[in-house]
Amino acid sequence: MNEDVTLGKEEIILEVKDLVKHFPMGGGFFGQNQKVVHAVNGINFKVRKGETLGIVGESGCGKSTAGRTIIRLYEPTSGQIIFEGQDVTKAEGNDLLNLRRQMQMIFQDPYASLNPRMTVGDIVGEGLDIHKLASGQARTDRIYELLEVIGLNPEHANRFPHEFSGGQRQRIGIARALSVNPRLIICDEPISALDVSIQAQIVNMLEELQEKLGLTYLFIAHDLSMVKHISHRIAVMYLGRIVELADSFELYKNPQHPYTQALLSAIPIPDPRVEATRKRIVVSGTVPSPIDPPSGCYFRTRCPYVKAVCSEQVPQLKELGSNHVAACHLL
Amino acid sequence: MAKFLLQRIASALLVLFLVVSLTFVLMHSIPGGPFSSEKQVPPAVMKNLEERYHLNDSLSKQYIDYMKNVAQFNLGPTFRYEGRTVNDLIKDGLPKTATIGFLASIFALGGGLILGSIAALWHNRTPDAVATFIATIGVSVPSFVMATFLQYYLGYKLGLFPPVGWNNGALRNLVLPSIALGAFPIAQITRLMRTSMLDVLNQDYIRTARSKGLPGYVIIGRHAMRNALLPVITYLGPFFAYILTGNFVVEFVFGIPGIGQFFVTSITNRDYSTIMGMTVLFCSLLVVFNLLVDIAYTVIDPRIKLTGQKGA
Amino acid sequence: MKMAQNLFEPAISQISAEHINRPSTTMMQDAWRRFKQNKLAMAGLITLLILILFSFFGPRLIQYNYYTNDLMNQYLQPSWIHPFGTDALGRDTMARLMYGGRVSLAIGFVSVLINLSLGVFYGGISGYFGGRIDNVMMRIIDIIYSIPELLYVILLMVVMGKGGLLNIMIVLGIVNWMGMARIVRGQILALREQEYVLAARTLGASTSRLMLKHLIPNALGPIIITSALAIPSAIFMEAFLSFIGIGIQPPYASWGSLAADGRLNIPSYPYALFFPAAAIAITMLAFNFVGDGLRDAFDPKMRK
Amino acid sequence: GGSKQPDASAKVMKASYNAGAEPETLDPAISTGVPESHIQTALFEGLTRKGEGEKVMPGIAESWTTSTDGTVITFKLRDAKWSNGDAITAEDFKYSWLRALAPATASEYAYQLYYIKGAEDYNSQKGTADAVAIKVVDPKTLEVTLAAPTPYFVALTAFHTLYPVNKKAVEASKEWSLKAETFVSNGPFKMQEWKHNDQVIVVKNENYWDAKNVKMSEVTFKLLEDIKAALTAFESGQIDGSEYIPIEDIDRLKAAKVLRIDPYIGTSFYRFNVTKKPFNDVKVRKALAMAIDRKMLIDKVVKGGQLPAYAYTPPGMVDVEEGKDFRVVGGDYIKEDVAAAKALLAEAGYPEGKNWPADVSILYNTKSDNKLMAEAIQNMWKTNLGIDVKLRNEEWAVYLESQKTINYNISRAAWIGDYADAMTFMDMFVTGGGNNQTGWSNPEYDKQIKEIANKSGDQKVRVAAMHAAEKVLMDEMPIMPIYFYTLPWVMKDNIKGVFRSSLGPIDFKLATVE
Amino acid sequence: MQRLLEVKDLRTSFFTYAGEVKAVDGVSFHIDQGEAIGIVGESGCGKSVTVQTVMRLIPTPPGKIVGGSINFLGRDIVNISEKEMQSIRGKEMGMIFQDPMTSLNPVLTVGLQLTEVLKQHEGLSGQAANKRAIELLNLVGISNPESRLKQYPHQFSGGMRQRVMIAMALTCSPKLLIADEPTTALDVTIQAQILDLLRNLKEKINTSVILITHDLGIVADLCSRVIVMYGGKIVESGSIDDIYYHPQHPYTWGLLKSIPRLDATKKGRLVPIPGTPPDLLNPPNGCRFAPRCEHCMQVCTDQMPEYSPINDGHQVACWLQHPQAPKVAFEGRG
Ligand SMILES: Nc1ncnc2c1ncn2[C@@H]1O[C@H](COP(=O)(O)OP(=O)(O)OP(=O)(O)O)[C@@H](O)[C@H]1O
Ligand SMILES: Nc1ncnc2c1ncn2[C@@H]1O[C@H](COP(=O)(O)OP(=O)(O)OP(=O)(O)O)[C@@H](O)[C@H]1O
Ligand SMILES: [Mg+2]
Ligand SMILES: [Mg+2]
Repeated sequence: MNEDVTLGKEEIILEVKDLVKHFPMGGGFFGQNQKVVHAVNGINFKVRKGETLGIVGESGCGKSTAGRTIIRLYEPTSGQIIFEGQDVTKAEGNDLLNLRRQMQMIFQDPYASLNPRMTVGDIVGEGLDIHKLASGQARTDRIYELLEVIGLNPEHANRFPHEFSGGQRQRIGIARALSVNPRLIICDEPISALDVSIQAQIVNMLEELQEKLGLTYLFIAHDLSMVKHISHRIAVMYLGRIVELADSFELYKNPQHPYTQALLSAIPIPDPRVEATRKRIVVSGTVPSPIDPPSGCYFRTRCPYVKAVCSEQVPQLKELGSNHVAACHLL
Repeated sequence: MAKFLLQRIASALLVLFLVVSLTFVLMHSIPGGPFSSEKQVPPAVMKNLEERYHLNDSLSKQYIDYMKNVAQFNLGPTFRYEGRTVNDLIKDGLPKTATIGFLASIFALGGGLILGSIAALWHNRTPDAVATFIATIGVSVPSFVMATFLQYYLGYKLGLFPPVGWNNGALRNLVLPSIALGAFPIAQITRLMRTSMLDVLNQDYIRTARSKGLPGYVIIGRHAMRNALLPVITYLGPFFAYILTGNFVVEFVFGIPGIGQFFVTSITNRDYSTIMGMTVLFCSLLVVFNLLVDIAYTVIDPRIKLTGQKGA
Repeated sequence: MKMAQNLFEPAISQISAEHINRPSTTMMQDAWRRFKQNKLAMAGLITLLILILFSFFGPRLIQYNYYTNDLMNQYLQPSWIHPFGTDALGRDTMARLMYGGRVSLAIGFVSVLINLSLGVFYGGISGYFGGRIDNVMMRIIDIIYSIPELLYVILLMVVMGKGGLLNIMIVLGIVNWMGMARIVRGQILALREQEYVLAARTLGASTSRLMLKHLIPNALGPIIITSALAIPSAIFMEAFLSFIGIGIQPPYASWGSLAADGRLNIPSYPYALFFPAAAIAITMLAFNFVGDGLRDAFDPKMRK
Repeated sequence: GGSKQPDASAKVMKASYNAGAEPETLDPAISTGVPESHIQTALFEGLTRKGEGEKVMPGIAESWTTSTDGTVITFKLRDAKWSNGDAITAEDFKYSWLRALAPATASEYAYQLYYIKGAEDYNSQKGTADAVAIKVVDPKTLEVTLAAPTPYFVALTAFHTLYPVNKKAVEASKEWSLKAETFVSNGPFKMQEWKHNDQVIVVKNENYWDAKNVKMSEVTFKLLEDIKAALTAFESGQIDGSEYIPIEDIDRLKAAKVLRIDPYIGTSFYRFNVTKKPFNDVKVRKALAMAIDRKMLIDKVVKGGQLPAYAYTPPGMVDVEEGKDFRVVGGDYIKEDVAAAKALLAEAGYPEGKNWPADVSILYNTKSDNKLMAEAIQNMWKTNLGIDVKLRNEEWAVYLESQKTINYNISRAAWIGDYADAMTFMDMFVTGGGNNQTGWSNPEYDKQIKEIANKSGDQKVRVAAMHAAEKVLMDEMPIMPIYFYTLPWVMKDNIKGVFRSSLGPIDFKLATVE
Repeated sequence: MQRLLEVKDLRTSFFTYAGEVKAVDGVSFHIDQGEAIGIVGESGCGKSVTVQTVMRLIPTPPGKIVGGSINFLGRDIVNISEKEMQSIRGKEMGMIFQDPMTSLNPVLTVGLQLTEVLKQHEGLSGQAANKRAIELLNLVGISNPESRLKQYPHQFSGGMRQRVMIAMALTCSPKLLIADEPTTALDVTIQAQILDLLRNLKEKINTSVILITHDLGIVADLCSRVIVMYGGKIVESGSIDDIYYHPQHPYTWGLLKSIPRLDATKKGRLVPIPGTPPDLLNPPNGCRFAPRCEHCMQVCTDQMPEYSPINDGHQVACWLQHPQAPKVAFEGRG
């Protein structure tokens, strides 16, 4: 949890290269000239072992799609995902099963992410069954252990998800992910459906678990303050592309991309005096449709500093000092 | 839109083709033929008959010939009614069936929408129970029982309406068959309407409408009704196809000279071309009405666009 | 306003204990509780139980059977000896109604079981794989739906051999599965995008596991409702077959065949139609109310 | 009611009658059904016409003579006109009969003309039309040469297949018989309107030779197929008459005295499949035939005043002498006797029904009265013989197929005569006959029918042979007669003079409305 | 300033099969002309039910106003007829809901949904109503209002729909505007646009605003007074300075401590409020917050605390205010 982690020395656990995911729209009978949703449009990043990489961006910018493609819930359209030296996109059969032990996911909606027809014990134990990690008494013990880790009583194993509050359910989801001893957990907005006071519980728990188990997180959210709190580094996404990636404090202090700047200034701060003196950058308009995104820089339609070049060329990520990259023609 | 229509028509034709082919196979698989009769005719006569109706051709030739004819909208001669074609049967009977169907639709749709809305508006209270009960009666008795009761008690005993007959389509004669025909769908529409109305009444935009201080009738009539209609409309595709092709029981019991009877009699008579004709008719109506339903959707719900995406 | 000082002692708050004081209820129990609230539905359920008792245990309580003719006592009016009268061959109508109930209810249940297995299987596959497979499978249903039912009913009856209760059940099951398949497919299609299914997939769950543990159990509500409403439609279909004369073989009777026979009797012996028609109607009402009750009970929107 | 425009002048007489179903065709050469025969009786007239007491009355033919060997019949035609005013000539008959025989016409009843020399060959595409021995001597004289003496041929000319059709009309349009405008006929009535599946209206034909005796100005034939609905229509006054009375209503209608019961030449019987156990044993067949109570069946189940059938051919057909009935002369062959039946069954190896095969069933087609009868007989066999027989209900066409392929144990059957001679019943069971359908074959029977009765013009010889054949049939019992048909029907009291043939058709020619 | 709304001891319950849910349990507050107040609290604490009760929009059954009074412009509107209430709703009080995606009727044009209010309350003709609707759309910053009127909600983005909702609530220049989590469903950049708009409008047309949110940042941005609700009750209320800098209730402390701040300069752990919000079906005796309160005392578990005024306009319901209670102070944040 130190901010002065020397990133270079750390082992890279996940590398995403030019990842693209497009969704064809609908399944027409004759399948001709279909439209395509450009959900993820070539993203690159590395995740180091033991760190938390935050991904922020507005709704529909492809955060979940990126996360789900990395864990192979979706087949990538192109690009590579390398997890501990192994190409995830090519894994099949047992390899894939093994990968799925290493990578896990926590979902956004605490109500939709637990099967209402299974007991908490069975939900948490499902990974154990699938990977044949434990059975009989050992399985029960492990389930109790996991429940304790997330702060629930073992007797809750026989209860059904709907008897739990949102926060508790989210913790059950965490226990399920932990059950197979993963090394990387993709957290897809694990807190955005929860109340503020409960959010803190979950975030704290995730931080504790990371320390205890040496987990690596890919933390997806749209709440920048929470992402900043939990992440070591943050990637800002806009319409399927990463526009800026930097250490979290660096990003807050020194945002380079106009979108990041707008995003940061848009977040209200719960302090009336600070709030009263803040200068806001309010960007107009809305995110363009991913079905036919604008040419060149995707942000140019809303950017207050737009230039001619923005509509012609796709800006590439530029190094802006240690661990800070951004993609903008202005830089 | 044009592209969408073309695509729909293409896939409908494919479905139609497969339906016709399958029916052809099924039809020739069941025992008996169109000229089975209690008095066995001498072989020579049977031979003449088969020659006349091309039944001695190989099945594959019969199939190809039939397909060719259907492609020209010619459903062929019936085996039962000498000198008449299936097209004639349909031309004769369809308007009558459609007349009854029209009245039954008014009865079922009007009644169903009203009963369903009442049930939803007074959810879990007495009017709900009453409306649900009335509607459920319709699905509770087999149609032949319903038709018989109506005919015997309302028609014969009480003499309210003529118990039997078409009588050139005089309205008095059509009342009982229309009720009998509409009894089943009215119940289904009521139930659909009730569910969807309940659903709509819980929607946020109804709360918005209330927050604007609109009176109740505007909220129901303008804001709730159209949305609640959507699921009902889905039902209407098969419903109109069903009601336009008539109902054997109703036409049989009330002596309506429509085409509903052919769906059963053509099969029991092994009147091959009529069986095929009725199948083609029903299938086409189904396709057409489903298409109309999709179009109606776009009229009622602006969110839905006709695109080629959805398949048929 | 002076208060006892000990009131201001720190109390052990229940901070750490994650306490659930409500009794554990499963979804089913929850649905059942809501179902019990619904008076019409409960009345329907009780009626069904009574009908089942009437049909399956009733025959033990009466002295007549359903087949012995007594031509000298045909068409008796309802009386103490024959509460529902006798029929054209002097058989006790009540006994025939009881046996007819066995047949009709059995037809309802068994054909729905068949319908269920076919429909869930077909719909499950279609919904799970989605895309082109789904498209083709659904078109097949459209096609089957457009072919006159009677055609394959007769064919099936011929292929399966001579009448027989079991055959009718099977035929009706085979004829009616498309609706179930559509429902199941729609459910599975929606459920397979649910996050808990995705979660199971990230855990590496196999297709069969996803189907059996996650998808089908969660589609159970609509499946149960559809089944509850499919039972009356099977009974109805059998009645229609009886009406056109290819239903159950005598001397067995079903409510449908009794009503079809009774129809011809209406001017002279109206009770011959009345009793079986009433039995059918009551059963239908009961099933419909139970079905509606189930729908409300399983409706997630009604849950809070 | 049946009358649409009540006319003040009391002279207008109208009636409506339910014919039963939509006619498959009203072309007399092609039609086969009963509804058609009712309407055609009103519309057409053959060389002869049936009258009260099944008498053969002169129709278009004024008179006729038969050659001594019985093979040449010469008809003398009267001056009669078609409904369009054309004269009816002998040529019309020749044209019509050849038309019915032409293979291209594909008439199912073409065999009704097979009695004429050369007719069968022509119809079977083995001979030519020219070889058919119908000769137009002059416009008013028709000479027919028969293949073998056929005493009932003259009566047969009153049958619809032998009605004349108008050549001009027929050749003008293939659909001539479908529309009133193109429909030309020669009977007491002419076509006014045919609303498919609804009704056929016929009105008095002023060109009919006997028009002065036709009092009805209009008859409406309703085409209701549901007999229940038809009866309701009758009882509510929508129609004046109907047939095919549901047996459930017979008692009530009888009590109300509206039911009419007329003779009908037909027998209801059960076929046995003699090719398979247990019915390959004549004892079993006999035992079963003896062990039912036919009177009880009639009184309590079928109810229409039918006669118990203790033999095969029904009453109503002439014996040798005029006025003697073939059935009365022939007498009974079956004696109901449960004890004897039991003994026979025991002899056959099924004492008290023991060893009786489990899968024996009665095949019948879907109809309420067939079902009731089968249930009652099943129960009688059970009580009287201790044997269990199942019921097997099949849809009409499937049932016909099962019968044809002899794929049954016991099968419900019925035969309605085409003409009033015992031959219409007796030629059924010859070896290989298309309507035999029992697998039964007996040389003696074949000889009596094919060699003697069919070849002789001598009524004495013929009838004797047929009696002998019937005895063989009843001794062997491949079929079990149950009852002789009657025709229960209803007609309003104020309609008089309607003639009901024992072969089925109803004739409004001489009807009046009071 | 004139008192616009005075709510006293308001109680609203839902009667469900499981029992009575006391969603609002004795709530009193007021709002003056031109003032903006915020209501904050966790999900399910009764914020929405409170304001829906004020607008008499509670679904009945199962909901029912069990007690209290709502004094709006000098008259109690708890028991007036539905018809009278209709003339107040939309005219005197407008409301904006959380989810603009579902709060507009998808099958009616935006124009119709805007103008029907005008026709209803001001009896404007079609022409005049259209003109006013165009003005309104201009006011909320929607370009091309003429053509936009003919469009359907699905043709608008989320932020624009929320603008339409605001325009709709403002059509008749209501004296009171209630915004129930108006930005929760929106993206941050869009949220900023909407908040901007609200702030400008408030100044321009001088309506009173009740803003419901669980984001303390938004309140800090827009309101002058804050009401903190917990378990169907108000636990603390006061000016934003009071609540943010001198909070007195442990729940308010918890809320403030549990949220990370973007401007935090060093990284520390968040301090969550342990446990879960109370089940309003069987709420705890005594203080609703007691089971989760780290300063819980014996008295808290069985007696409801009274409101203690801290200063003018700032009051709190907590036993810690009792003179006999130990002194505990807010430690401030991270
Ligand atoms: N299965 C899918 N089929 C088609 N389009 C999809 C699918 N999943 C996502 N999309 C589209 O891809 C784009 C990116 O979606 P995604 O869910 O990744 O966004 P997100 O950043 O996670 O948004 P949110 O914050 O709302 O969760 C969106 O436009 C979405 O509509
Ligand atoms: N229709 C209803 N039937 C039963 N209970 C209800 C109903 N509406 C609300 N409640 C209950 O009333 C309580 C307060 O709900 P309310 O919607 O006011 O919460 P809120 O503070 O607005 O929460 P959120 O932030 O989630 O909108 C909740 O416990 C809720 O369960
Ligand atoms: Mg997402
Ligand atoms: Mg709320």
